[in-house]
Amino acid sequence: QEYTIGVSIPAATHGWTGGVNYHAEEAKERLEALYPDIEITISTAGTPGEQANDLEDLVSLRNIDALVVLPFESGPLTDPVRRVKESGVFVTVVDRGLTEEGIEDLYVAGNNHELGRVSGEYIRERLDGEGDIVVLRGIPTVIDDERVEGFQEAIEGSDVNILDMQHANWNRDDGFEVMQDYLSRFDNIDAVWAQDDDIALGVIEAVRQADREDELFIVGGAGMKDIIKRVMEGDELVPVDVLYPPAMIATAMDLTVQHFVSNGPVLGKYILGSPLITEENAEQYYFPDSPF
Amino acid sequence: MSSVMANNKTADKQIAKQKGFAIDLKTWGPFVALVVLALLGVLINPAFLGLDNLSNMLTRSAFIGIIAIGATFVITAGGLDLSVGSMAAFIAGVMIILMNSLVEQFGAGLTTVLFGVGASLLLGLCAGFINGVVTTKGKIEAFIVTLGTMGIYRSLVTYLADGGTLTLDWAVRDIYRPVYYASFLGITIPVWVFLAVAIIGYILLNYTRFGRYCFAIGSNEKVAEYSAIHVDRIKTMTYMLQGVCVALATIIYVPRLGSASGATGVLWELEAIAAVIIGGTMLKGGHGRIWGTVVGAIMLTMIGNILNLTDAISNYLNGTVQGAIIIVAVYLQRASWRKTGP
Amino acid sequence: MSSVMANNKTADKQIAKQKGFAIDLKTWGPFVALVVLALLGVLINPAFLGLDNLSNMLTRSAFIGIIAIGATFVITAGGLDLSVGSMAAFIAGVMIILMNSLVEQFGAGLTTVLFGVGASLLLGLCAGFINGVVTTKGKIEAFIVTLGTMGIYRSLVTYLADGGTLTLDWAVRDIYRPVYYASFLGITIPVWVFLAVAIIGYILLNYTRFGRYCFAIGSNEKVAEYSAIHVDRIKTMTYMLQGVCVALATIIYVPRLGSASGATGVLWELEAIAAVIIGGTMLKGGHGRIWGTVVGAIMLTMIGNILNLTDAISNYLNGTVQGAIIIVAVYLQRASWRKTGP
Amino acid sequence: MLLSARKLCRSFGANQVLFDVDLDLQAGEVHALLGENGAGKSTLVKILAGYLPPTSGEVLVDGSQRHYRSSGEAEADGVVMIHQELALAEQLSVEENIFLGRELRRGMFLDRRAMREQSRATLEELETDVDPRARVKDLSTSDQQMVEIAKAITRDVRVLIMDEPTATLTENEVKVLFALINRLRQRDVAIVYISHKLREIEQIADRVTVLRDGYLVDSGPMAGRSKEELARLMVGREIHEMYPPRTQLAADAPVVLEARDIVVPGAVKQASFTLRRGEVLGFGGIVGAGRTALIEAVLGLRGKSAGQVLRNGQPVVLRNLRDAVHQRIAYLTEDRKGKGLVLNMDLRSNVTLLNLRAHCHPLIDRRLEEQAFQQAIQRFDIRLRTAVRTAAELSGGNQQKLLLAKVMSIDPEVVIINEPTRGIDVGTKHQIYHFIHELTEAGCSVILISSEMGELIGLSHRVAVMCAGVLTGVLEDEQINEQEIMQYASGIKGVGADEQRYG
Ligand SMILES: Nc1ncnc2c1ncn2[C@@H]1O[C@H](COP(=O)(O)OP(=O)(O)OP(=O)(O)O)[C@@H](O)[C@H]1O
Ligand SMILES: Nc1ncnc2c1ncn2[C@@H]1O[C@H](COP(=O)(O)OP(=O)(O)OP(=O)(O)O)[C@@H](O)[C@H]1O
Ligand SMILES: [Mg+2]
Ligand SMILES: [Mg+2]
Repeated sequence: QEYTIGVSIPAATHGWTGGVNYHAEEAKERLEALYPDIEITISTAGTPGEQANDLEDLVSLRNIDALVVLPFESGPLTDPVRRVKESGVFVTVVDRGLTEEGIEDLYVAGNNHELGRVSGEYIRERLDGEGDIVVLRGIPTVIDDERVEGFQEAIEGSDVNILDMQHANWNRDDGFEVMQDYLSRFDNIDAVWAQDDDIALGVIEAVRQADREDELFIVGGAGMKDIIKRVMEGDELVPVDVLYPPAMIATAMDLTVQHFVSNGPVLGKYILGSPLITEENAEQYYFPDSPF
Repeated sequence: MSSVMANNKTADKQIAKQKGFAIDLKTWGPFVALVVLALLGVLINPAFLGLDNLSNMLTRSAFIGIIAIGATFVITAGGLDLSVGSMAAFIAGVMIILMNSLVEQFGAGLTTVLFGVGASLLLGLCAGFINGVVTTKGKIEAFIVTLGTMGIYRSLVTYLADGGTLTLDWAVRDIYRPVYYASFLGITIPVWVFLAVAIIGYILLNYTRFGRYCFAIGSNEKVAEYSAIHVDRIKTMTYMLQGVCVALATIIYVPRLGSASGATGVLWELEAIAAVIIGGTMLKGGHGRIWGTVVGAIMLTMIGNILNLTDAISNYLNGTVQGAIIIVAVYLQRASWRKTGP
Repeated sequence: MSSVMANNKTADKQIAKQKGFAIDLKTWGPFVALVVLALLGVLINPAFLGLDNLSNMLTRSAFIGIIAIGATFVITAGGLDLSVGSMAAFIAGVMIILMNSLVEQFGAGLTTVLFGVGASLLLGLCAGFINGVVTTKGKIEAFIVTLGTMGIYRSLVTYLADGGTLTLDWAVRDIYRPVYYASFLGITIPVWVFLAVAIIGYILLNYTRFGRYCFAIGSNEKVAEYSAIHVDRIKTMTYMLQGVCVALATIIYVPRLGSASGATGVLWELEAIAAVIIGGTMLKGGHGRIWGTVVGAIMLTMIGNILNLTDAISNYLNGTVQGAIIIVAVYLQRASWRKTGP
Repeated sequence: MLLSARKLCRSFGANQVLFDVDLDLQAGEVHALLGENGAGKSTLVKILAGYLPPTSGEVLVDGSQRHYRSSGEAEADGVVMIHQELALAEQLSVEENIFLGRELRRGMFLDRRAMREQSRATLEELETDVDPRARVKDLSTSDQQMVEIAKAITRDVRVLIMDEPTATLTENEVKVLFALINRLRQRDVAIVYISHKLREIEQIADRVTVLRDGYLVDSGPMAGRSKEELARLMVGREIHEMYPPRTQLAADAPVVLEARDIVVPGAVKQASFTLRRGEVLGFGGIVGAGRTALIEAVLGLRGKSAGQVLRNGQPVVLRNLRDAVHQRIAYLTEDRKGKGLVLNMDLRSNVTLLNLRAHCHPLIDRRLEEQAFQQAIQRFDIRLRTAVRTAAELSGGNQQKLLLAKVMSIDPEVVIINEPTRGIDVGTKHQIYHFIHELTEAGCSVILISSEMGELIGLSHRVAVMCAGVLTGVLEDEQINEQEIMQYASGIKGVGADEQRYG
């Protein structure tokens, strides 16, 4: 019997989603080659509304048997995913959980709260619980919120002082500009939490320009190869990274395919951690061929 | 002497006949482009013609369509509104907050929803009024004013949502849900609303003084003023109408996704303006066509739908195909009537 | 009728002239607004006046500024170009790929960089040419054409980058880096380029036939045609000029972060157009001011800068403040010269 | 006294253009307002109709003082004005323009049928063929003028101000207009009539008021005044010899321009003509006969489906006006506002726009431009009574002169002028005729398209006449008279006459 699996992901509008796109395409090729009976179709959306459109189209035009969805945003896509589920499709949700429980058959979760917490703990530890830091946030969404929340919890009770937080929209240029302004505004910065590796790249350039590399260190997030390489090489400026792997989409696709080709059903929850990447373990997270 | 008149008249008639033909194709241009596009869809995948798919597509196009109908008025009267997308997000946000808070008082019933709907319309009206008044009384270019309010509404909704998402109470959502998903006579409610707005818009634009004044103002503000038309008032009214259209679109949007955030309605303004222009309205004002706009909106949705029909094209290239189709579609419809000219 | 309108206006102006400085204020309006904004900046945080900060700000404004100078020509001649942001991303992408592949042949030397720069200019020229020809020969509204090419370039760069980011070879980057970061006489290279482009643009617009023709075409295409002006050719040339400006902006942008992706240059088109209009150019064409555009671009960057210098305002409300400041700034400069009327 | 003005003054900036002007209008009279270009006629009537406020002085209607803040208020008093510069919304249809601002309604909705009926009736009264549904921008200027008139007379009018209504009309249309004016006069409507055509004034005016440089120089009944006297009052000097003698053509004068079998779809059928060195070739015909279409097709401004153009005997391809300019052919359009001048540009730039190359080396030399402009002012007698910034601020006649200056800036060998004296006062007209004479004396050739019979007869060596797209004939010597031209223009005589009558 043949199965069609629909994959719905956000369009590659910044580094991390770009990585998601890459891994999805790669998994598609790999799985289709492996299982001739499986057909995978990927659609990308630029907004939550578009993604809801894509879900409808996957059902009505492609007659999918399973859906792997990485929701643009949890709230808006809960109902559209539920409708897909109601039409009898096997549903795998990736990364951002729906706001209603029990819709999905399979949940492959990233953990944004965890990413924030791990980052916060590292900074707290590294600064010995005392110092001035700045935070560059992402696009104002739930993901950003959860990360910041986790971060704040981790540094709570210490003397780590957040000088200011601004949105840098997970974008290099914004990261660069916001950091430039932080550097002219604050005479002393001990650490930067950039939250995302795209932002971190911009921050690095701004710090380099101001010649203040020796004064501070930067913690990004996600696991972009450029940053991991720096970590691997023992860069003082970027001593660690916190993983939030875009490859989770591939994991989810693998598991979904397993559900159809293996004997037993694959159901439940697969939570991926957000481990700290350090000089010692960086090598195992380094994929030089990935675009991310 | 009388033979001269006769001569001239025949000449005129011939010219008129040619013109008549040209105008027909000019009017039908967008429809022709739509049909070509639909054929393309069927060729790529017969599922395109499935009832479900057609219904989904029309229902989707309702948001942009309704907003674009408002934009037709604004643009016809020589204005521009870039704020519609974020206005929609803002209205959706306020609506959700309001309904959520009313649940305690009125329960998750019709009253709550009606309050939400009312607030939405009122908000749209006010937002449009502000755009209009600042543009006309402040004598600031519409581009700047609405670019400003675009930023303002977008950030306000982010603020209201505290950076996250505002989600409608589940109970309310259940009774509100049919507004997007239910059908009447086999046609979904949003499509009915779209149709109603289009018909009202058509009548308003072509059969009332207001519509006529929009044309006159867009064509030449000074002449309009000399004809004792309250230019500022009419222009403000077009923005208010636009606001109401945005509110209507939001009212049928909210039950679909049941939430609002900073990402709601991003780029709707460009889509709406594109729909208007694809439909044959001129960006410089003075000429507007409601049916053209309707077709334009459907065409835009259809392009997205067609791209979902096939895997032949890399997802990364969606934008390329989309852009090319828009340009070619407009070219085809322009060309089809130009050929008949002299 | 328009003569009557003009009557009133000149009357105002002349009366104002008697009082002393109306026309001056019209010209200086954007500068006044800039100064007010700068004062606000100093009040909020004295660090604003730091040499580093001023230099950073000016350097940053160079991209948008250079692009906006090109846009001034396009808009003056009655056109519009929405594709500049994604064109920049696309050019940056191709440039990076090219330079990376040339490293093998030529090594990471000046040759490689020069090839990249040359390719960038060529690409900008071609992209502008395409926009221009499709608009003029295809007789399609500029809004549609450039909306289409905007989608096309954006998706092409995403495709080239395989959804990710294109990163410049580290070795090349090291020798290319000074183009953004180095200074000459205490002023960074991008600012010098900005200044040069502004001066050339000023001369081109005000002291050459090309510039004069842009004004004429933007005012009345028919008159231009009857004045033996090749309207289509000049309009196409404005788009090509815009393309070259985008290429120049890209050339100084790439060494900044050494990368390009689908997210590069998003919304630059709106910023560029806003800069042009803040500077006093009219969106309908026929009137353009290079210095106004320069000030507009700096003003936009300054607003962002000021917002980064304070935490008095919730981050979520940045957009609100930004929008409000833009509207008020334009209002002030418009008002400052209107006040002197009767 | 229906309407009177007392001591009206008006300044633009530091320059006063009206000085203590009085005017009295009685019901049922036609009051002619005369004056040179720039004398202040349009300014005066704009004040009366509420488009401009006076600097000082007052306007009385029915004896009580009025301070109009907008034209709408004046219209409520029954004071309606037909602008010298057309005030129509170009993209709207004729009927939409006629009823703009006071649409008829049934309930909430427009009563389109009633409006169309009434527009049609009014247009019929004006005996014009204009289709009420046609877009105004597709109409010829004369048809637009008729629409403008129709728009005015459908209002409740007690005082009708007409600012050069006949500048773009044909003789026939003028007759119709005069019949209409007579009917209005019987209905006790007061009419202010501005025109530079003294023959018309003689025919229709009851009283005249003459302005010179903003001062009222004479006012009184028309009876007992002659054209010549009026001309003298306006210009301040005697005008003899309206038309200069024709340049003697050498028998072997070479053909400098030839058009063969030009066909313009929908406008011109197979027309051919030749133009010789030193010659004035007139083009006659009623408006819409296709003269403009033919000439513009020759110049590459419109598409033609067949035909050939020869310059000095050599076939040339003129794809656009620049090609024509390279061939030293200059063209003055009949539509000075829509095609001639960039209204919101300053005067200098307008004058040099066509020949900007000559003022560049390689940058535009503002001083050279200024020089060229000063020369133009001299040569074409442009009167600048106020500090004018843009072309839109010039009086109608001075705009025409500015346009002439622009066109002549390329130093042409062949000059094609389309309605050159539209809206121009007698004195200047006289100058322009002499200017044409100078051109031909200097070896240039002129094509003169004109709806003014006198001009054609007085200046042309030959007159080509067109009728409904057919060039019916080219008249020479004693053939050139009013009757003959009319017969060719109406297709009674000449090529294709039969086919037209019976075909
Ligand atoms: N808005 C204005 N600004 C400056 N000067 C003006 C303005 N309007 C008119 N003028 C000047 O006022 C004078 C009178 O102009 P007006 O239009 O009344 O002349 P006119 O008698 O109607 O001439 P014509 O016969 O050429 O139409 C002219 O010198 C003109 O340049
Ligand atoms: N833009 C147009 N579209 C369609 N028909 C036109 C257009 N312009 C002119 N015509 C038609 O072409 C014919 C010739 O018009 P044209 O303006 O050349 O006449 P003309 O004899 O030159 O008049 P005038 O005396 O005003 O110069 C007319 O029948 C007119 O209706
Ligand atoms: Mg006048
Ligand atoms: Mg004509």
